[in-house]
Amino acid sequence: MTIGLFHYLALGAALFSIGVIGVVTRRNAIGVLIGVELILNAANVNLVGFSRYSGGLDAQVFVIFVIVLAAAEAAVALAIILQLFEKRSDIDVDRARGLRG
Amino acid sequence: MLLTLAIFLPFLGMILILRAKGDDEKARNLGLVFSIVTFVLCSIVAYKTYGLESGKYAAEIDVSWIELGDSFHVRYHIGVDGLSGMLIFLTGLLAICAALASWGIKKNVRGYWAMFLLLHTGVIGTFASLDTFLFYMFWELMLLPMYFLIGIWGGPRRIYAAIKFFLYTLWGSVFLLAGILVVYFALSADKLPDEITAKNPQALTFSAWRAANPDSLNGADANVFSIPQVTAYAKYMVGKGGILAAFGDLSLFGHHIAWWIFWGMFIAFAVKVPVFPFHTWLPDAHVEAPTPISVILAGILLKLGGYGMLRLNFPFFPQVFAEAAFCLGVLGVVSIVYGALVAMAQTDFKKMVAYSSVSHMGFCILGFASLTTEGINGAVVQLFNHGTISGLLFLVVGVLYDRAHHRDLNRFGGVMWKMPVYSTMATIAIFASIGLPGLSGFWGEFLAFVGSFSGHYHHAKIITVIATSGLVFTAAYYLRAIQRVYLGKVNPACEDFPEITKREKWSMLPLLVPTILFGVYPKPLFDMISTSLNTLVETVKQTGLAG
Amino acid sequence: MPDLAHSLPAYVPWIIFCPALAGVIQHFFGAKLPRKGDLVVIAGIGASLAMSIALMFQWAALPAGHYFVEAWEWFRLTPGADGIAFDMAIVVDGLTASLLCVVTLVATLVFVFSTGYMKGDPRYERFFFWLSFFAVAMLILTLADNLLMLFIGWELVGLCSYKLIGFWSEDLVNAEAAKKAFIVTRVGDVGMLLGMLVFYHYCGTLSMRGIFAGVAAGAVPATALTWAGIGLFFGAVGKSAQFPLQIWLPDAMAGPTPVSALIHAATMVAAGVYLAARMFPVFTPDALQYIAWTGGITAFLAALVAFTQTDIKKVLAYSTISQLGYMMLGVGVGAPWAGMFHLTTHAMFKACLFLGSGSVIHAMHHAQDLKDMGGLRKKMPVTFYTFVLSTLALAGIPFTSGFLSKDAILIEALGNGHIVLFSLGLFSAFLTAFYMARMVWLCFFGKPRNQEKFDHAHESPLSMTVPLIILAAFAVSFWFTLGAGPEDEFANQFYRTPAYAQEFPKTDAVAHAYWVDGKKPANWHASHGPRWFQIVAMVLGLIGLGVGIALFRSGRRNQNARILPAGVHELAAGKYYMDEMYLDAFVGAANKTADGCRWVDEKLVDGAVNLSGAVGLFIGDASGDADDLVVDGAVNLAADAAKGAGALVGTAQSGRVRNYLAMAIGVTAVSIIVLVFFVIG
Amino acid sequence: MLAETWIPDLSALFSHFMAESILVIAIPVIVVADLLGKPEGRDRRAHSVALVALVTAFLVALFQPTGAHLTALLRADGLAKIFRLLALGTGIVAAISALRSRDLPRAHTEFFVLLLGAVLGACLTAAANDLAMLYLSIETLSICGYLLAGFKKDEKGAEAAMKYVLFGAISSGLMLYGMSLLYGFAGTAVLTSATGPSIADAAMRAGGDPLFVVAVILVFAGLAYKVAAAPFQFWCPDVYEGSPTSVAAFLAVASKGAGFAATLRVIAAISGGGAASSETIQAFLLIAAVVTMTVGNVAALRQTNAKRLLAYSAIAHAGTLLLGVAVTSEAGVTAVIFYMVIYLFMTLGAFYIVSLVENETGRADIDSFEGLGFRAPMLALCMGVCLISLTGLPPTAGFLGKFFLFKEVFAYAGREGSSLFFWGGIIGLLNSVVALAYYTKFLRAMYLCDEDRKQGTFKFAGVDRSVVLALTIPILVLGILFQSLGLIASNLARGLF
Repeated sequence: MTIGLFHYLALGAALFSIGVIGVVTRRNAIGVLIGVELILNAANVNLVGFSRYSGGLDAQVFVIFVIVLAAAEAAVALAIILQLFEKRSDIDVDRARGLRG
Repeated sequence: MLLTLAIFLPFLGMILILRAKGDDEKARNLGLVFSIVTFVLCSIVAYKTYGLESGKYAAEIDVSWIELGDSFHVRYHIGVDGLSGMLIFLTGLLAICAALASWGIKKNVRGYWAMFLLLHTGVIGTFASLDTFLFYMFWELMLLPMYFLIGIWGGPRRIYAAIKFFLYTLWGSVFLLAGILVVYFALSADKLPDEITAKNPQALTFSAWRAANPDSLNGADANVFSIPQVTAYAKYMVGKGGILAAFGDLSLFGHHIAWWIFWGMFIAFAVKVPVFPFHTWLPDAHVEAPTPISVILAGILLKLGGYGMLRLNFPFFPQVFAEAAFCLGVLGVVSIVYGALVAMAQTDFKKMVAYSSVSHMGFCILGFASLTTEGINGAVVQLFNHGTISGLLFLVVGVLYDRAHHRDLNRFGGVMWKMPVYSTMATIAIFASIGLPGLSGFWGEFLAFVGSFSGHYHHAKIITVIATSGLVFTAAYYLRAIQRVYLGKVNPACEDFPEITKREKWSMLPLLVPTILFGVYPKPLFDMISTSLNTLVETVKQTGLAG
Repeated sequence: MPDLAHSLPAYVPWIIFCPALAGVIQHFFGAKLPRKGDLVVIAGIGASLAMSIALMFQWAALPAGHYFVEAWEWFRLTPGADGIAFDMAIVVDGLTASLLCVVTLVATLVFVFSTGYMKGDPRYERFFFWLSFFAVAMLILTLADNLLMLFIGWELVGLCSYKLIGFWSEDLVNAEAAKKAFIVTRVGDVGMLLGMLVFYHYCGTLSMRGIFAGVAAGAVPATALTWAGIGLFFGAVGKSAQFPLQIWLPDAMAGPTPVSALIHAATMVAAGVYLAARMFPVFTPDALQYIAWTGGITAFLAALVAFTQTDIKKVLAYSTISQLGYMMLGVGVGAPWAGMFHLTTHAMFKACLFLGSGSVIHAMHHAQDLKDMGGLRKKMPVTFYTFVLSTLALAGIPFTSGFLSKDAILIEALGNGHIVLFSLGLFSAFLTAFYMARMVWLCFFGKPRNQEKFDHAHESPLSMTVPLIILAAFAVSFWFTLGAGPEDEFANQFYRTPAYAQEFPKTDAVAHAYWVDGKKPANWHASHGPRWFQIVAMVLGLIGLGVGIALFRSGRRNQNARILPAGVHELAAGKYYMDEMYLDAFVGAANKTADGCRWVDEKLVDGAVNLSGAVGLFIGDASGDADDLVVDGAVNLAADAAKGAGALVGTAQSGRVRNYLAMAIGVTAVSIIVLVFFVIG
Repeated sequence: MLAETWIPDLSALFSHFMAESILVIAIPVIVVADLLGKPEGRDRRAHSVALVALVTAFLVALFQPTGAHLTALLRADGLAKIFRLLALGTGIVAAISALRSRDLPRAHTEFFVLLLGAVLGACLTAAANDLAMLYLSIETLSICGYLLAGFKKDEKGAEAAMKYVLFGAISSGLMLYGMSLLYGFAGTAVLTSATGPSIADAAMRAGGDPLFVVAVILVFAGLAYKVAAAPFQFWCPDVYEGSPTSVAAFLAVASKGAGFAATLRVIAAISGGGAASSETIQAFLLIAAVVTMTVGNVAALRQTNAKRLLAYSAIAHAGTLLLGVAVTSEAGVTAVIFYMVIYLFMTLGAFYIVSLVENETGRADIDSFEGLGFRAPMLALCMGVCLISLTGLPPTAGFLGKFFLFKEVFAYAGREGSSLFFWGGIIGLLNSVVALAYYTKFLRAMYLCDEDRKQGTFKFAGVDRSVVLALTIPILVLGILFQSLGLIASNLARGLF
């Protein structure tokens, strides 16, 4: 059977839900980042699907921008996590509870 | 021009005092000078309201302030009629007495006098404003100085009392703001819902009504916030759906929206009056405030509640007011009896006087509830007279406090033989508060009784009979106070009390004279207020529920 | 209807202004004036006396039923002729003229007496100031034409009695007595106020003319009229110390004796009877019934108590309550003229008795108890003779004014068919003679019981004895007695027709009481009545005196002797335990409810409504004294809500990022589901 | 078709986006300035260039023309102009505060580069009319924000940055997914356009489709994070407390402002035309607004740290602004813009004074304010004015802002007869009473403290005094002479609907 828009959207939705669950359950900061990447890529899949079946090429351009931004975000996030590791010698998200109340 | 000067002169004084580099003495004198000048201006303004026929305002200024879009015109519209003229005169009078009584304040005197004068700007502004937005603005402006005056210069629990006062009034004024906004929207509607026009064809929207009779109210153009125009419109719309006709018969939880707005605004003013359930801030504020501030608090701030009701609440919703007469009557009588009883159980002199204020203001509510000319006139005269008498009483307590540094009734005795002049003035004040004829306290209570006995709500007679019991309780707790403090053997603690000083005497005299003068000859008071109150009575009469 | 009203003679307002002026001068310059200003005050009241007498003759010259009236606008609420306005008004008719003379005469004599009695008192000038203030208030009350001015005079008189009873308030007993007097009379005033409110509600005005017109036109429904009548009378009960509000008068004796004489014998207490007589046309039959019975009961009960009193002034006080009961009885049985006539005569001889007792007390250096007296007739002859004359008048012995006025009441009671009240009155008359004889004997006859005080006793100075003599003369003055003959005696023509009563048709109860256009009403009784009654009354009086003298001649019985039957004596001595009953029934209950309200206020109302919790919370951690505040503000709904929600959000802010994310995404998911259903639904 | 949407004519672009261009040029200049020249002068050169750039950009932005629809991506209308000015103003104040504050280790080039980047992102967000452009500018703003938040080299700073980054990344992920779905519906990423197809037309067509509502909610999730509205407000207090005060100020005003500009555009596009789902979206916004307000106000009651308290107050004000957004009408937008401008002055003033107190006492909690009323009367007075305005009491502009916003809410309640909005308005007003309870904490500390705290002096430089005055005087002036700002706000809003 031929691959239609529906399949793209299904893949996107799947990726999205895995990403969200990953974000909520992982205790390791980097694990959370991976979850975030998954969500972003899910959106990309959607966009590519729509651009192929119902939209113009601007979605493709949008995807490229998203990929660039995802990279930038990952770089910055890792830098911050590194700094956290340097200060607390662990990157367990739950144990970083200095600020609360 | 005079009125704007009366309002903003204290503000100018505040700035001058803050900038003045001199020592405390200089700040005090400056404060006193400004208070006296304010008093002179207030009395001139009050005098100008004589001979005003109803609906007209003296010293009126109507300048545009904020113009936004088509219907949103907020105007700096101030003016004085008999009612506000009298209360502005009272403010001026108390300003002088409180200023003279403030010589005892030693802590950062400049801050005190600055806040003192700012408070007066707020109060006189509220009395003089004829624009609901401006009224609300001055209404909230005066909260801040009062918070600092109680908070910084008060007694041991001043912080608690100050914030409690602030929160209470602000909580109340939330409903006032909601009311003003809803009224603003209802009046700027361009057409009435069909169920209203079906029922009474001659119901008009505000703009249409304004176009219909442009000449009245000295031709000012349609302004949704102007109190005189809305009052006239409300009078026209009695029986035709009231001023919130634009909402049709939108009702929440079984009551029409006008009912909600009326009671919302009533709560805002009832907190100030104070009426029974909302009075608990008064004793704390009074006990903790320094003497001159509780003179102002009792003398003027309580009157703002009553004034607000007469200026905003009742004229805007005459229909709901007439229907709510019974509840008002019950609230009034509960305040009277409850206030008197709790006062009877107090040992702190100042707290007793505070609760007696709750009881005396209950007479005003009783008078309003009666919907009769005598009742409402009596209530308003009670507002003025209670101002002078309670101001005097707090000065009396202040004098004792300056000497004994405590206010416990049981630790005094025989002050009459040590300070005869002071004690005579105190006894006159107390008998005026008991409501003895020949002194000004009598007229308010008597006319409130006369009015409320022929009140237009069911059980009016029984409610009045219960209220008369208040007279006996008031006499009981005041006479017991006289007996414990002034009569009997001289308490060793009071052995060396010096007689009243010249300054203290001069701070009491401006209040003692009107107490006696208006007791013997109350005509000037009634001439001043009766014209502006009669318009309210006629409006209420139109609703058919009042005589 | 001929116009009966005449314009007021110009000098009448000055009757009030003279003592008022004297009072003002006394207040400001009293201490600095020669003799501390007592002459100024006496001059003031003297002028009023002269003008009153002139006014009486000028009124008498008017044709029967006419009166002077004048009104000035006091303040106006609504403009226009028929607008609501309250005015000051003066009316002068028979009642006013007679009471004016009585008040001013007794006042003048008491003022003169006081110069002697109060000599050497540190606050001498204050005493005279309050005396003149009292005179002004009493005159306002007397001349008032509308109930408002009458009420104002009424309360001011109450104030003066408070000030004068508590004149020596260095010791708290006097202050307590003054407070009791003021509060009990104020309870009565509340009743009167309610009566006035009923009249205002139905007749639209407080002026007597308006009220009489309203009642005549039937504007006031019958029950309301009864209640109004009883309300007004309740004011009189408070002021004239009738049952049940009579507890304050005996304690009022704590005041100086001239005060007791002036206020608590002659004038203030009589104001109640004056009010009842003036407002007589509006009383309905059952209101009159209530008045009559109150009067009768008070007369009888007070007479009994008089027997058990050892203090000379207390005996006179109870005798006054009893005589006032008589006057009320007179009004109640439908003969206001008899009541007023007795008021006039009683004022004279009771004032004389009180001043006599004052002179005795003065002589005995302020000893008031009978146990120190005895045999004073030799030491104080003038006081003794005036005292005996007045006692005879009080007992109702023929050829004294008391005989005529008391019998007039009894005759009217008999004539109008009140047999029970008549017999009660007759027995009280006997008791009056009896206890007066006891007191006179114990005080002036027999052996002196306190030798040391007896030796010091001396006759009072002239300034005290002259008023006694004048008053005693009035007690037995023949021109009263001369009236025994023809109907239109000079004495009681004053009370035939109060102002306005003439102009309006009467309710039936009133019809027989008034002369209309000079014609005598149907059952008008000559003041001396049937022959047999005169003999019975005379005999009863004499028997009373005789029994009294006989019992105490032997000297075996002293003032503590128990004359009344056993049970009755304890009851009477304890004043029927009404003081204690009032104390815990009313005063106790009021204090308990007051404390209850205070608890409610501090805990419930203050707690439930205010934000003391939230306020306390954020101050609590800053300043120590607020801690008890957080505890004391325990019951606070609004505050808990704010605090609770704050705590909830606080816990949510746990610091763990994963919690944040979980909550955020969870809420978003939930809202998506809800909205989707909402949109589909 | 491609050319038209993507390659605008450059000269018009420059004339309409002059301020942004200046920023774009300034960033590399700072980097170069840092490299060349003597090392010890490095920082001074960096921040002087940054300041000059910001100030010139601000001045230029004042006179930038509006109205020309240059490209589908950017819309240089009134809304963009006011929020651009807002962002630049906040940037200037943040820069000065950073220079003055001691907690930042020698604010050197990296800080200013990031600050300029963030300001640029904020300006572009306000002007973005295309989903891609919107995402791009929001991400620039956020990423610079993440790094700025972590600038304090202590454990708290690291933790704050970490929380900010994780929260930000996830919410922008959700937003992107929502945008992709929207793109699916509309077939184009342009929000509104006079000519071609746009998301506004899609909203008209497919408003009722549940998937469309899901997409809108997801996009709203991203925006709610930016604006710190419930349920995405958890990061706000922790990040504000952890980050340097000047950055906290920037986040509280500029990034929130940009967030609101974006929300206004998106909501206007979606429910502007009275689409079927606009009813439910408005109800959702109202509920979110009321929840945010109540959460912000109530939680603030318990705070003792000044920055956390101001964070919660920022959340509360976000709720109030959201209430204005929920009233999707031109008057509503006017009220939001007006309130936003006043919010800038109030919050920046408060944050700046907190940073000054932090410099002096080293701690940022309320107790360090003890006796300030007597030690530094002028500063305390300014702080008082800011607080009174934040509560919404009359003489200040805060009251007028609150009055206008609630006027619209009640007007809408009356017009639509919806009791939901009526009670929402009442709860909103009651919140200001609760607000008073915690704002007076400062007043109590400053004025009503006991005697011994009143001694001692409080030094702060002339610059600080002038900045504080520059921020507080407008509050009073606008409170009285309200007329001018009211007019500007109303004709700016006219462009949007």
